[in-house]
Amino acid sequence: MTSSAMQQLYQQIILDHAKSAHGAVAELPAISADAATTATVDGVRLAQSHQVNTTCGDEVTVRVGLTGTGADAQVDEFAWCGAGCSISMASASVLNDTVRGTSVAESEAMLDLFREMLRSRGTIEPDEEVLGDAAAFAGVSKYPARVKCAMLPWVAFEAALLQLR
Amino acid sequence: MTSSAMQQLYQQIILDHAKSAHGAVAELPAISADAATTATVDGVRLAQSHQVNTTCGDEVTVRVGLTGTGADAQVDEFAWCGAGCSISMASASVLNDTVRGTSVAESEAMLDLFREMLRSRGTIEPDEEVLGDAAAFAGVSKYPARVKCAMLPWVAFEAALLQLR
Amino acid sequence: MSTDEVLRIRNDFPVLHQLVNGHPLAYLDSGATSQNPISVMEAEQEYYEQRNAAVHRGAHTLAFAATEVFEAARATVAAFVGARENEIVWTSNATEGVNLVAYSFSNASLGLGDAASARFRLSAGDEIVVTEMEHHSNLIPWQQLALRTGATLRFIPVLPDGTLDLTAAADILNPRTRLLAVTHASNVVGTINPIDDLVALAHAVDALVFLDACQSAPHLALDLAALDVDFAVFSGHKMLGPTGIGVLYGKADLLADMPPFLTGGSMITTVDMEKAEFLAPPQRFEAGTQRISQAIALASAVDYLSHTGMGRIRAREAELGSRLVEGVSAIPGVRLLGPGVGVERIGLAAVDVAGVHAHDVGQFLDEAGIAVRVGHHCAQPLHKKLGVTASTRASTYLYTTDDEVDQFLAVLAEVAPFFGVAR
Amino acid sequence: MSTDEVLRIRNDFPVLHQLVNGHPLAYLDSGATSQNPISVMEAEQEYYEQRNAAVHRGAHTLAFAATEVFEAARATVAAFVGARENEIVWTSNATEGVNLVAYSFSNASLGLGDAASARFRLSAGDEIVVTEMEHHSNLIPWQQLALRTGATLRFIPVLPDGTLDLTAAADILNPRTRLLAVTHASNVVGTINPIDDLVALAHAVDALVFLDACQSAPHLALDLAALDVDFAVFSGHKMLGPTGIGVLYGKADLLADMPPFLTGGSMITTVDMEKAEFLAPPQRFEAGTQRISQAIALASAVDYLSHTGMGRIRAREAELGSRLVEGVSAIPGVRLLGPGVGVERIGLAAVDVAGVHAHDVGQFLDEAGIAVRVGHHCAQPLHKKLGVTASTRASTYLYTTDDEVDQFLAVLAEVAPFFGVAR
Ligand SMILES: Cc1ncc(COP(=O)(O)O)c(C=O)c1O
Ligand SMILES: Cc1ncc(COP(=O)(O)O)c(C=O)c1O
Repeated sequence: MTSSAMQQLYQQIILDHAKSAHGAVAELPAISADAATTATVDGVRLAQSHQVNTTCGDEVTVRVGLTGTGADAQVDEFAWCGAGCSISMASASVLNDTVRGTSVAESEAMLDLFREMLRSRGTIEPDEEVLGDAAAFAGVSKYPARVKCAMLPWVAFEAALLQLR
Repeated sequence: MTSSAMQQLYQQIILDHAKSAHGAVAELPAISADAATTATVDGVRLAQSHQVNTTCGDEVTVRVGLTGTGADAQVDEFAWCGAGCSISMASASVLNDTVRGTSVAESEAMLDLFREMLRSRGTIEPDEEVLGDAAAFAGVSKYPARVKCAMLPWVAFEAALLQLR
Repeated sequence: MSTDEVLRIRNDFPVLHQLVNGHPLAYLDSGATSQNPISVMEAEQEYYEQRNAAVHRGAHTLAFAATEVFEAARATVAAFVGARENEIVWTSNATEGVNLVAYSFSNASLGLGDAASARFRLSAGDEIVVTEMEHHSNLIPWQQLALRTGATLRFIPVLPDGTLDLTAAADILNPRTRLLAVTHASNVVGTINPIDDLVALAHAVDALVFLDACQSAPHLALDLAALDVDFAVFSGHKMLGPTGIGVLYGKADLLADMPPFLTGGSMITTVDMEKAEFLAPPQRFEAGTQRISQAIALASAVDYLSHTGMGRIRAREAELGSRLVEGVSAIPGVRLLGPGVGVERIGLAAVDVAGVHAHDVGQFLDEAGIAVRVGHHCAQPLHKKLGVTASTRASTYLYTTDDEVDQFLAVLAEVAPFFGVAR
Repeated sequence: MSTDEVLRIRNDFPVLHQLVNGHPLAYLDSGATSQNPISVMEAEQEYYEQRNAAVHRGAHTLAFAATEVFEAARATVAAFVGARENEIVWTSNATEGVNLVAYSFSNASLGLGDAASARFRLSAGDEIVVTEMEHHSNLIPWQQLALRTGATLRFIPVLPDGTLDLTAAADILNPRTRLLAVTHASNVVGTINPIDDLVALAHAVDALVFLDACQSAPHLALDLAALDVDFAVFSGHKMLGPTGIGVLYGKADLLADMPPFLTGGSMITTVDMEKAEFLAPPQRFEAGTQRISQAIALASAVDYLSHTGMGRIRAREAELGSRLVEGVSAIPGVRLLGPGVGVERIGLAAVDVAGVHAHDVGQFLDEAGIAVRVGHHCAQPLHKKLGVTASTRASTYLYTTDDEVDQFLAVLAEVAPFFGVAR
């Protein structure tokens, strides 16, 4: 019964990330009292975004801190908290590993690649060199209903970045 | 095209009554200011009922005045006003001719006969001796959608009587 | 559209091929409700036979398939009326769409919703403007909204010829006006209102425009973005779709700021015992299990219409409308309600036969297999204004033949003689 | 019900006979939405092929025929739940029925309606009582009503075993209580609440009782008059009917005194520009063109259920419910939400697989062709109370086989090992 399809979807890397969840914190309180979602602390520009998958109620909050400006800006801080399925939690963990310390330009490029792969309905063979652990989500693209799960933290990351434009 | 079915439904008697409309008045103002629908004037107990056919908007208001009480009570006054199709108007006119001056018991018996005929879907052959002009509505019973039209004034009459019980 | 094409179209509508009182049915009541082509029924059946499941909340294969077709239906309908997907809210019928906006505004007026909802607050001194031509469904909800909030209801009069008094409109719309509710095409007099002019007048005083598109969406190429109305409603059953489905269109930025109307399952993000937070539109306005198969069937109806071509349907119905109007105008003792020959109209005409009640006219026509609507057509104020309490209305659609219109005219001409009405 | 009979019943449901991910579909999500038998689809199609027309306002042959079947449908559904015809109001779904009553009460609170409507006025000091077990649809509309009127919302707690705390209920219901809203059967824990007791408590303090019958009307013989509840709602799509149709039941004398909710066409007697007068129930609450074919299809579904026998369906589902509960209770690491073996329930069980998110459980089951619902099932507060955010729910109906339940149990047992969760 544990079909190979299931093993393809839930690759060991995904299950491992889901369990260890790099960068996850228990709670990320709002950045400010007045519901603003950006702030600058010690020269680091912070932004935060909360995303919910309305199908299943999964939630992820991502906080990013940038130093520098424009495309050269660096992702200096990254933290997330959330509750959800193994795919969304693993994806957040991989996101953490992928974007921490990269430039905004690099992380956005990665985001595009990841999204493209997920939307491909299994037609794009991921480049593991470039995507790293994120390549393990290639199997998800054959499950359109789960693409949202994998994208959830990335969408939160994207939304947070957008606020710092 | 003026099929015999139409002639059966719209018997000449009906068309004539619709045109002359015995007992019709232009207006029947409410019996009292406070929306009460009964009153006693000069020993005559008055009641009034307004009925609307919601399918087509036809309206009939019937006012009756009784002298005496119980089954012996006499329909001493009768007036109606209304706007509607020839069937409902003719029916009100016939009702006027039928119940004016009869006892409540007689008029209720007539009402039952009339209703029974109309609901028979063409199966009851009316007794013209008893029903008089009301027998002309036998054809209506084959048009269930029009039974409401023919019944409208009679229902108003019934409702008015009920208030004087 | 050629006669052959109309006959081909008719083959798709099984209900049209029946005898009524021994005569072939001439269905001239599409203004009340239209008929469904086989493809629409099949779309619905296919849904139930292959993928029926709860949408948006199921994670299994069927649920996902159902969600996909349901949302594809929204995209189809959005494209059909020049809207974006998140501007299309499913309702049961047009009437519910009017109520949705009216209740959302009263909720805002009671302080519900977030800070952005304040723009929809109404109170004494504010004015809501409707026209004397409106269907009850685009009138009573606004009367009730006025009652609930203390706002004043005002109305643009109808001229004796059955058109809107635009001069009066320019006076009536003023900076206190918050909303103008107006029908695109009249379901009684058949004319198309000058929406561009009315939108210009309303927007000049910062009033929102609510369009009743019930009689236009089925009959002409509707582009809501181009019309620049703020809200619009229409019903599936009048455009070859099933009953039980309607559409509310709202500009995205307006819907985003409006408090919810119906609340319950599937329109929330988080709920605790004391309070709930709501999803973005359109889900915010779609509480509980939706009309899934009906939305899918409506999309199929829209496909049928698009495939036939709304421009061609419009042209064909203009022909039928002229035929009707010219025909009835030639019958002695028959009065056409509203503008006569030569005025642009949808395929619809309402008449008064002097001395014969509309119900009797309808009965006489029905006996000949001709189905028309009699009564006030849910527009009592307009009938009153035109000096009648009821009328007889023939209305057409893409499956209507010239012959049917001619039959109607022929039998209509016999009405007055039969009822012994002197001419 | 014998295995043979269940298999015969399944033949009436085309959707059940398909492969999902290479496995025969095991549809265990009837608690979310049920499937339609062929006869229901045919009833709807027959309507569109033979007599589709606007009801209650047409005077032609088709319109009359449509009105007859539409009202016959009301009579069928009324008889099915022990109600009178004028106590049955059509809605789009159960959710809309809850909102109808909540909005009618707020309209009364704003002074709308006639003198008799005053009995429904709510204001600060009045209390509305719900339970922690409610579906969002029987919770949020009451939250919103409280917000609109200033009334206080209170709630009967759920005990750790997933049943209602009746001792607390007796305290909470007090002379300030105006309404108690409670579900008949829970869509999460599957138990049937002691409605008799709750009605007695509520009526003793003159509070009205609003019953959510969504999970009972499809699964047991419902007699609303005998239960003596004041209002009830249920949805067609959960009882073999189509989407887009629901039912509100209200005691005749209550409906008669309530102000309208949705307003528009077909629910009025007379209308002028300033005001409207409204028809008696049920028409007063049915604005605009109704869900005609859906009502007819629901009546057909009810005929199917009645023909099978609600008592027998109830007994069969009790068997399936026990099989589920016994089965899941035997799987290590799987926790059943709510009362366990031996407690009367409908054919439904929600579980939490320790260490595996419900969405992953659902995916794993779906891969094996087993369709279940995962998430909070529109009951976030109850899940929170039971200490989980989501669960996996299997729910049955008359077409469910023992084999399907067994398959579910077998695959469920493999979940924890697959996800590498230590036991
Ligand atoms: C107990 C209960 N109440 C209410 C509802 C809401 O029903 P609907 O979505 O059909 O309005 C449901 C189903 O989702 C339910 O299970
Ligand atoms: C102009 C107009 N507006 C509103 C409506 C109401 O539509 P529905 O009854 O489908 O809500 C109709 C049709 O009855 C109509 O013709």
